[in-house]
Amino acid sequence: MAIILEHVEYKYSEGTPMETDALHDVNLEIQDGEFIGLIGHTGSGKSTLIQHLNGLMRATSGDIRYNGSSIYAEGFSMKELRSKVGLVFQYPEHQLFEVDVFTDVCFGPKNQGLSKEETEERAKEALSLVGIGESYYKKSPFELSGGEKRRVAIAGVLAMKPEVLILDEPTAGLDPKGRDEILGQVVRLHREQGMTVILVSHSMEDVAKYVDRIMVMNHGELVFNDMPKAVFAHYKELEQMGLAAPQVTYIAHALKDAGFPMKTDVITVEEAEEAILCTLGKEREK
Amino acid sequence: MGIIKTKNLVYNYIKRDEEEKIEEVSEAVKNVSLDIKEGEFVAVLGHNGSGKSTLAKHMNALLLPTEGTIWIGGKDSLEEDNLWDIRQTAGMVFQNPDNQIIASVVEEDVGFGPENIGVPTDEIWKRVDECLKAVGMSAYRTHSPNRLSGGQKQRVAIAGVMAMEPKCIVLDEPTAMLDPNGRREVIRTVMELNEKKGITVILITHYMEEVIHADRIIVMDEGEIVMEGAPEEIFSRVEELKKYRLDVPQVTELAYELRKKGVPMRPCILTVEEFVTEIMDTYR
Amino acid sequence: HKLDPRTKLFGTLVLIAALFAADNLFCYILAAVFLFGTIRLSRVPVKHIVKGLKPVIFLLLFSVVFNLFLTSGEVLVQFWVFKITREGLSRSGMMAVRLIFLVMGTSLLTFTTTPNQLTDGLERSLRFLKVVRVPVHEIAMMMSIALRFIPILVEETDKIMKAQMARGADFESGGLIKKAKAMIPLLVPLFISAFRRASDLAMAMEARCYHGGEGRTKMKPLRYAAGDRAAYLVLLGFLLCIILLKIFL
Amino acid sequence: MEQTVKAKGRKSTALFICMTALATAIICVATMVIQIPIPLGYAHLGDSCILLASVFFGWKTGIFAGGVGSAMADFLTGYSQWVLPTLVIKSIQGFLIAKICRNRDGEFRILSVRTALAVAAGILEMVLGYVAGGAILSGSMAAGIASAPGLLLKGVLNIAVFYVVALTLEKSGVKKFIPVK
Repeated sequence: MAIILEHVEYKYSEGTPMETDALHDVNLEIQDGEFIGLIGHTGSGKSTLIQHLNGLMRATSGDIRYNGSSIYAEGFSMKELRSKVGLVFQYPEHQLFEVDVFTDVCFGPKNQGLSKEETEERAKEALSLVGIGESYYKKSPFELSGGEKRRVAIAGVLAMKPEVLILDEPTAGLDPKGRDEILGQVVRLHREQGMTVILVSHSMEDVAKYVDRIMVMNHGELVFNDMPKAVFAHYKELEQMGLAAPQVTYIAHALKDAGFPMKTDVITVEEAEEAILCTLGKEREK
Repeated sequence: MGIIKTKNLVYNYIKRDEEEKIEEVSEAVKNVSLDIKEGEFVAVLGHNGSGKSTLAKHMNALLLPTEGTIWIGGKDSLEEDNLWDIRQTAGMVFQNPDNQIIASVVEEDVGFGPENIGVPTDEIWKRVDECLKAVGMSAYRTHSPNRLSGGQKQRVAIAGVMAMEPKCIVLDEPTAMLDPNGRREVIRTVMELNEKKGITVILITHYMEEVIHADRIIVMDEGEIVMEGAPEEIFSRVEELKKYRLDVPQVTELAYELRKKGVPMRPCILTVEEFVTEIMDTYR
Repeated sequence: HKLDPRTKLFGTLVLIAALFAADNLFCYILAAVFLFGTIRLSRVPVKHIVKGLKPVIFLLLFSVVFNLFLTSGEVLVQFWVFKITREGLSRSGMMAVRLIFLVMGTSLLTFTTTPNQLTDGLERSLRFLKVVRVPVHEIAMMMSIALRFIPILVEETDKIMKAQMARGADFESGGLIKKAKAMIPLLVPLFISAFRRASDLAMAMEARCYHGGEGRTKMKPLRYAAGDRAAYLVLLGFLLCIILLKIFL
Repeated sequence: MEQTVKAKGRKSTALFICMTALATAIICVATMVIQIPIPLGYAHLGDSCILLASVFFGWKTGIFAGGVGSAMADFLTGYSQWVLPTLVIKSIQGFLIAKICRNRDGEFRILSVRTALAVAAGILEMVLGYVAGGAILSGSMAAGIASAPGLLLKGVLNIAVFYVVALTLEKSGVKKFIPVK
């Protein structure tokens, strides 16, 4: 089961002289249980792309298939799609609106038409997944700290039990502690619940650390779609797109250029450490 | 006395319920004493709620100390007459670029500060020209701020503060809402102002890579200053930084880990170049 | 086009006044000459101004039809219960022309003046109200801040709507109460965000030494140029003519 | 919002200006872009936002934000001939609502007779105002009256929206954040 995009195009203000390509011939496949990173500089079309995945934006041409059926086919329920493909927007805490945390999280499942008991069950489960304890349930969402608000907002989407979770820069504006907490919870969701996750991020270090596959958007086109190591090997091209590779990748290249024999496809601190120790170890043996 | 000096500064944040009764008193800043010299580039680190923002707002007299004293340009912020002098001495840039630009045209926004302090019209134009040039935004002077990127908006905000000709500029997480390119633009601009114009800079941030060029780093936790020193010194204490839930640049972490494994390295490596030299020394 | 916003504002007011005062053909001819003259001078394409008429077509038709059929007087044509009278014809014609001119005049102002210039113009023109303790400076300040935040809030509205739709919200269907309730997830976040923005912005303004209108200087002070003086003369002449025509005809 | 500036004994004109300006912008945006299909066309939510702003922020904000916000919406969407009538109608509306809903100590509750009266008066004034405005602009009373049913329906929807939103805002303790009394 998967999401498949075929020749998806999206044009703003089609038919007017202002016409601009926001997405250009995007083809991709997302398999169940994958952890995907989506990167691209601001305005590269990545936000537009993720809004297509749950039907909030409609492609001007091309097709999107969810679990085999076209989402643009007649009779396809967009509402159901939106509950299957959960989308957490940037700064999701700005959408909190209810009088207390618990009711806010109930909003999604309630819209799905679930019974009261089931709704509350879901909300409790979702809140525990993001590590919000019962003592918070009756608090006003506006009294929480930034990181807590963000977690409540994410729980609001999780409560709909999506099969695919898309997060648009979930760590933007948070401090390192908040960043680690959120990312840790997302990783847990992926590992323990087997949820398909698409993580939009500006932090190459985070992407390198967690994801199985990276998709790179530039000017509305999907330019890379590969394993992290393979994508970061193109670090010079990435730079031209206003992106970069993790710092350790640069270290590896700089070392190699200076005459230190080591592999350059390292993308995390651990890998780099291992590679350097390996070379140094060999040296000592000689 | 430096440009900013605090002595035993305490700020209690009072939370009131609907009937204005005191519900809770929390100490946001506890007994902070520091002295910042003119022309210095000081970075303040600490996670959310560590009191760094509260401290920053004291530097502009947006908040007044509950106990203790803060002098800005030698002026005590508790004396009401000093208010406008203080705000002219220490300008302030905030986190959200949208919520601090007042006018609908870039140049008018830069002129807003000077208008407030009664600078004559010709002089305002001169300052606006200069400041927009200093932050590299002259080409956008007649644009609407809504069309700019986050980094550009922050640079306009910086120009708006510069136009008041402050001696010191306090930036409260100016890059938190920006993408990596925007962050670089803003930090480069700030560093230039510090180097070329000798403006004292106090930069509050979560991003470690932004502070490696600072003259001094202050780490705050629970309202107190817990670490203070040059970047080399601070970043050599990786364990301690992690205790305060702060990260270090990958290169520093890598060097730290290698050192733990017995690779001879200097304790404080902040850039890729330094790292390469160190490793090559060992290797040869 | 390059006139001081105050002149344009005053001009529009004069036109509106003239149109409501006008009650005979000559007045209208004069107004037409004045209006088209200004349009020519402003170099705004007539096409754009005509487009501005679109939203009022319904009102226009309505008033024409009503006046046409329901004014009593000398019957010209009769058709079942409908009759068209001479008075009805002239009245509906006048109404139509008045409405069209009104819209054209005001849209001319829209096309040649940015809301900000208008705000500046208003602030200066209304300065005399300070005497009766109307806070003119604050009003102008509020207007320009509001104008700056309108596009931001439009974007934000769109974003909140989409985010709630992603959580299954439905803004379109259902009865009155359901529709009203559906607005909670949109309006509450919008207001909360406005509170946050307002308090941030106030802080940023105070940090930049904002302390009301006292002792402020202006980066772009408004100055009347020769063109403005000429425009005022024309306006006065126009007004005088209308009054004379009204009295003597 | 975590920390509002409350310097000792200094009342913040900047904060009042910004709050009112933002309320103005919200009213303008709600009038221009938030549209709900109802029988007899579309309803915008400008009026419910005027109700909210006037009730929560008081009469000064009510007059300014109500009048100017709505007038700006007319100006920006090309209904320039309505700018002046709107300015007058909506300013009075904001003033009426804010003044009626508060008791002598300047306090208000959403679920109270006062507020209900204020809301009804505000909407009634709006309907009458626009009927008169339409009559003057088009020069016929009939044209004005013909617009009344649509206006009334919009009014009712806006009242409903006002109540549900205001109650939620009141319960989330928003009053605490309002600096303007």
